[in-house]
Amino acid sequence: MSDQIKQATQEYATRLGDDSVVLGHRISEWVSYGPFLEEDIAYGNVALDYIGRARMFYTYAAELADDGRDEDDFAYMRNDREYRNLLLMELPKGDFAYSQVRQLFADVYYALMLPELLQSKDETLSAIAAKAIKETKYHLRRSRDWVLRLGDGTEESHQRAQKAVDQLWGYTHELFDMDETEQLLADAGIGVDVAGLRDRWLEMVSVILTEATLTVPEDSWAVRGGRIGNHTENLGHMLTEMQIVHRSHPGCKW
Amino acid sequence: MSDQIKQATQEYATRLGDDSVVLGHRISEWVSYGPFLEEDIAYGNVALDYIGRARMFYTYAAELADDGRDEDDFAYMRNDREYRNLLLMELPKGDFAYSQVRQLFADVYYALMLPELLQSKDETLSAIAAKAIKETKYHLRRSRDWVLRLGDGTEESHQRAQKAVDQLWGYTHELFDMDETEQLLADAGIGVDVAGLRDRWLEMVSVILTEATLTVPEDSWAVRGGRIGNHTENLGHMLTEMQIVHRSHPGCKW
Amino acid sequence: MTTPQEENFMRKISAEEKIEPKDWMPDAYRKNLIRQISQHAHSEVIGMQPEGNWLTRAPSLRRKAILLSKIQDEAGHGLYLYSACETLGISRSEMIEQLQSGAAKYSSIFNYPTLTWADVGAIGWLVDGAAIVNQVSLQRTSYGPYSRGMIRICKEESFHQRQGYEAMLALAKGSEGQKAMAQDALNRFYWPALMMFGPHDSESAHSQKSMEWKIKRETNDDLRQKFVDQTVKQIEVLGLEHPDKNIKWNEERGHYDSSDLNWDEFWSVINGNGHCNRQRVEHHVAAHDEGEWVRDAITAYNEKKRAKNAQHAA
Amino acid sequence: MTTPQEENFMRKISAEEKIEPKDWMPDAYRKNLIRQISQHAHSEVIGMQPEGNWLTRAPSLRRKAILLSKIQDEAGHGLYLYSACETLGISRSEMIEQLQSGAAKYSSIFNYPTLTWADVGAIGWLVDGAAIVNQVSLQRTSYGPYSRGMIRICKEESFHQRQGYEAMLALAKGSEGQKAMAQDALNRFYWPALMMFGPHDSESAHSQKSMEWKIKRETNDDLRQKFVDQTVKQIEVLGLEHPDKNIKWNEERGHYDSSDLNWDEFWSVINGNGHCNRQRVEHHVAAHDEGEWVRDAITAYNEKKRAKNAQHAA
Repeated sequence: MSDQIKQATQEYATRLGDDSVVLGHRISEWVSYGPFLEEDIAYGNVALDYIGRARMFYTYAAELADDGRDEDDFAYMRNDREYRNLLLMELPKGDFAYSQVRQLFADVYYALMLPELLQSKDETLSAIAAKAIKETKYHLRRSRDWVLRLGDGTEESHQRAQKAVDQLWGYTHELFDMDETEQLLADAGIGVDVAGLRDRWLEMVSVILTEATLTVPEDSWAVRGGRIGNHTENLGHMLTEMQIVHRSHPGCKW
Repeated sequence: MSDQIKQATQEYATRLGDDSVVLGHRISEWVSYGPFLEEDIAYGNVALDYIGRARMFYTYAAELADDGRDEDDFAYMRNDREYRNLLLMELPKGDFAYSQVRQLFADVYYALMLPELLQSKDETLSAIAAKAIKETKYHLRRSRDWVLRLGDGTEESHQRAQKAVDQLWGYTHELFDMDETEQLLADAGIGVDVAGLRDRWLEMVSVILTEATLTVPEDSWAVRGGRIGNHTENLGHMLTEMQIVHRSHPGCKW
Repeated sequence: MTTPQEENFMRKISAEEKIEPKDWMPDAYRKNLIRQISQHAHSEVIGMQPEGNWLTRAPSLRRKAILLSKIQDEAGHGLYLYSACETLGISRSEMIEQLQSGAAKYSSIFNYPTLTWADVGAIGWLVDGAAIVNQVSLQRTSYGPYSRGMIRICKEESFHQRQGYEAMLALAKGSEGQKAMAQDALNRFYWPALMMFGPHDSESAHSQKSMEWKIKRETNDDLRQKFVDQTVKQIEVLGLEHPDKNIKWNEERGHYDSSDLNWDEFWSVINGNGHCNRQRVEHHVAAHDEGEWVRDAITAYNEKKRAKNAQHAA
Repeated sequence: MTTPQEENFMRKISAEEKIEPKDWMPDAYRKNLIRQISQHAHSEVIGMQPEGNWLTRAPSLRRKAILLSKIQDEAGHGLYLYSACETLGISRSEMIEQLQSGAAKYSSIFNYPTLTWADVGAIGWLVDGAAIVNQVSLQRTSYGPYSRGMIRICKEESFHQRQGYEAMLALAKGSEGQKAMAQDALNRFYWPALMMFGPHDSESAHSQKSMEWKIKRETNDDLRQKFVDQTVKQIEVLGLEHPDKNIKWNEERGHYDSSDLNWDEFWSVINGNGHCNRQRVEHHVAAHDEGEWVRDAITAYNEKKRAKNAQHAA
């Protein structure tokens, strides 16, 4: 592996780890707040999958960085300016409709992106993808079911779901942005060319939203910046909570 | 000053500082969330007064401790097990009625307690009391007005105010507890014998609640423990937020 | 005068046969079981809160995953126990109503706040530990579905206890600050954990009948003694101070002697003076109420589908 | 054809006399002022949010008190400006409606998020600094109440700017981490601060008429140049890198030359692609809606008192 590729791959693994830990954290905020007990369990499951992915991606990033850091240094010792997750993942949990619509957007994204990552020439990334693909099948079945039920449920649930779709739509464009690092890795057969997934994502999401009697929004606005550490104000508050114990006891093992 | 008295006075100043910083922080959470702009300003005023008191009490505690710590070490480098504030102060801001009823309970308490502290043989404590008495007159006028308006306003505001009274009542008993430290200082003419304020507090609060058409609750439950660091789960979350920047940059000046 | 039904019921109890949902049983037996199983279920559910309080602050990803998984298991236990209880003719929504109205109880241990990360370890170790001592004995309880539930739940609880103890060990062997945190958690949770076994046998309202019917198989005090005995060594291994200064091996009894418990505090907390009595129930009510529109949406959606399918079929 | 009223109005404007609420004024003048003053008021109010975002995390008690006090001043400026605007025949609740519906704007600078503590310093220094440059010039605006408002507000804003700069100085002279935080905040807020002066004069929709009526006294580009010039030295004192690599003293012009601004980004943010466009308005709407029952309570209480007093009087 050339130094340039190695460094890019480390950055890439960190990004994917950041996406996973941030979304996993947001999902975990639902535990004991769900609409019924079965849902608390389901949320716990999905959160666990994402925390698991974060650990694998960070461990690989740490291995490539080879500077003595471990997975927890990546998760707990970087601030929001250093985090590289997509903005969609860091938005607050909102109401149940908001979380499920966000989940649908993320799940469809992963359903398309992971099979490509499975083809990566990088064996570690490919192996993580293999595990994650199975999880995502279950996640997508679940979020799709929920969006159908909420969209085509009561007047209230429909309105909440539509509001969530409208509020979240502007954060989905960033999912398909490529920068130099990602282009380099895509060209090298290591990373995924997410720009190429856009149309299929839009098609899949549109089919589900339409079946759910929801309206697919126009592309009237787009917020970007997660991949360069330019986050919304939400991430800082989330990391505050997430990191406080770790940071209050520097250098400790848990 | 004997060592015993000095140590007790330091502990006492810390406790009063903790009460002030915690309540001041809770009030400050209302800024930009008030029901109208004038109220944002008023909340800012009251919060400022409490933060100011905290600074004076902590500075005095630091002076007595004489171990190189300053006001910020007291505020930012102690965790919730080390904080000694009354539980009433740390409860979340809740709705507007909840915050105003809590404020009434605290304001009446200070309206009785500060004139006693003014008589303290300890000149610093007396001087802080002198400044705080004036502030508290304004605070009490304000919280009394609000409780009257909410209690005797609409059906909804009445219900919210009564619920707040009922939810907060069990936290008021602790305000009048004395332990060895406080007894020692009361006997030495330095600290306030808060146990002796209970009846007057109850009378003043009862008059206001009754005028507000609210019911004074029975004393059916009481939660205690703030003065020994046995807090509710709320304080930890509050301090997490309050301390994150300070703790993330050890030893820095701001 | 005992009826033949009663006689048959008591015969099965004596013969260590399980009572099953379809079997005849005395009303008081049924009531007693509903009270106990639903309280157990509610405890699993409410118990998610004090630990959930640290889910977003877990200090490592590994601990976060373990804690997530544990809380999820508890939700699963809650579900399982609600189902077991439903076999006695009460619905889950009735049970939830009773929890929210205060008619049904949950373990008073959850009225104590979790104040530091170490509390998560202490709960796993001591609270789950005490629960297991009780549940192991309940594996032989006379009601079939409850007994089978206990067998299943015990396995997972043992796993949780080991993880809790391991988390405490990491702290106790860690920095000064971590060790202090562990000691503090032990000091706060040790006594309430002992009280989880309930009042002394002489004071226990439901105990005698429960023993006769073999709903309970061992007395509160016997179970508590087991827990006291097993915990001494565990504290030693951690290198922490035992919170009970009077703990002492009694050669004659073959057990540890220990201090009297502060039952005033026990009753005080049960009766509403715990830090979290109101908070736990309010949290449950708030989440349940906020979820109402979601549950309504499912109902509406399912009805639409049913109507559509009926149309297709016609 | 100009009417005598118009003539008289323009005469006052030329003579640098102030227009007062009771004076006749052209409709377009009134409209233009309402737009500008209400936008200014809304900016003060919405501006409380990005700074309020750090109120609970301020790293020292002193900074917390300063920030509280500053935000309070902004609320005060908002109030003061709403009152000035009300003299033009629009009510505060109408203005709030326009803000919430998006019909009225606020300064686009507040659509940028505050990501670190240093952003609070940068806002005080750069954003309030840019505002002052503008407001100093507006002290001579032709509408009396607005002009007097500006004189009063300028004093407090200068104070805020000094405090903001002082907070930046503490960071810039602090640890590596603090200094990096300060540089980062400067890098992010410098360009949006320059854009606060609005588009180039050639592109500015409202500028020409506003200049004629002496609502505005200096052009966007002139004001911006003043700010650019004064900021160079301030950045030097901080010991930070200037975000504009092309900044260069132009002896001939007696001003600094600087890079072209990225107006695409400016328009993009204004048109909804800022990080916080939706958030700021939603926050305002949510607080306002949540406050409805409180406002209703006051109305009900006052009516009861009035009825009671009327009874007493009768």
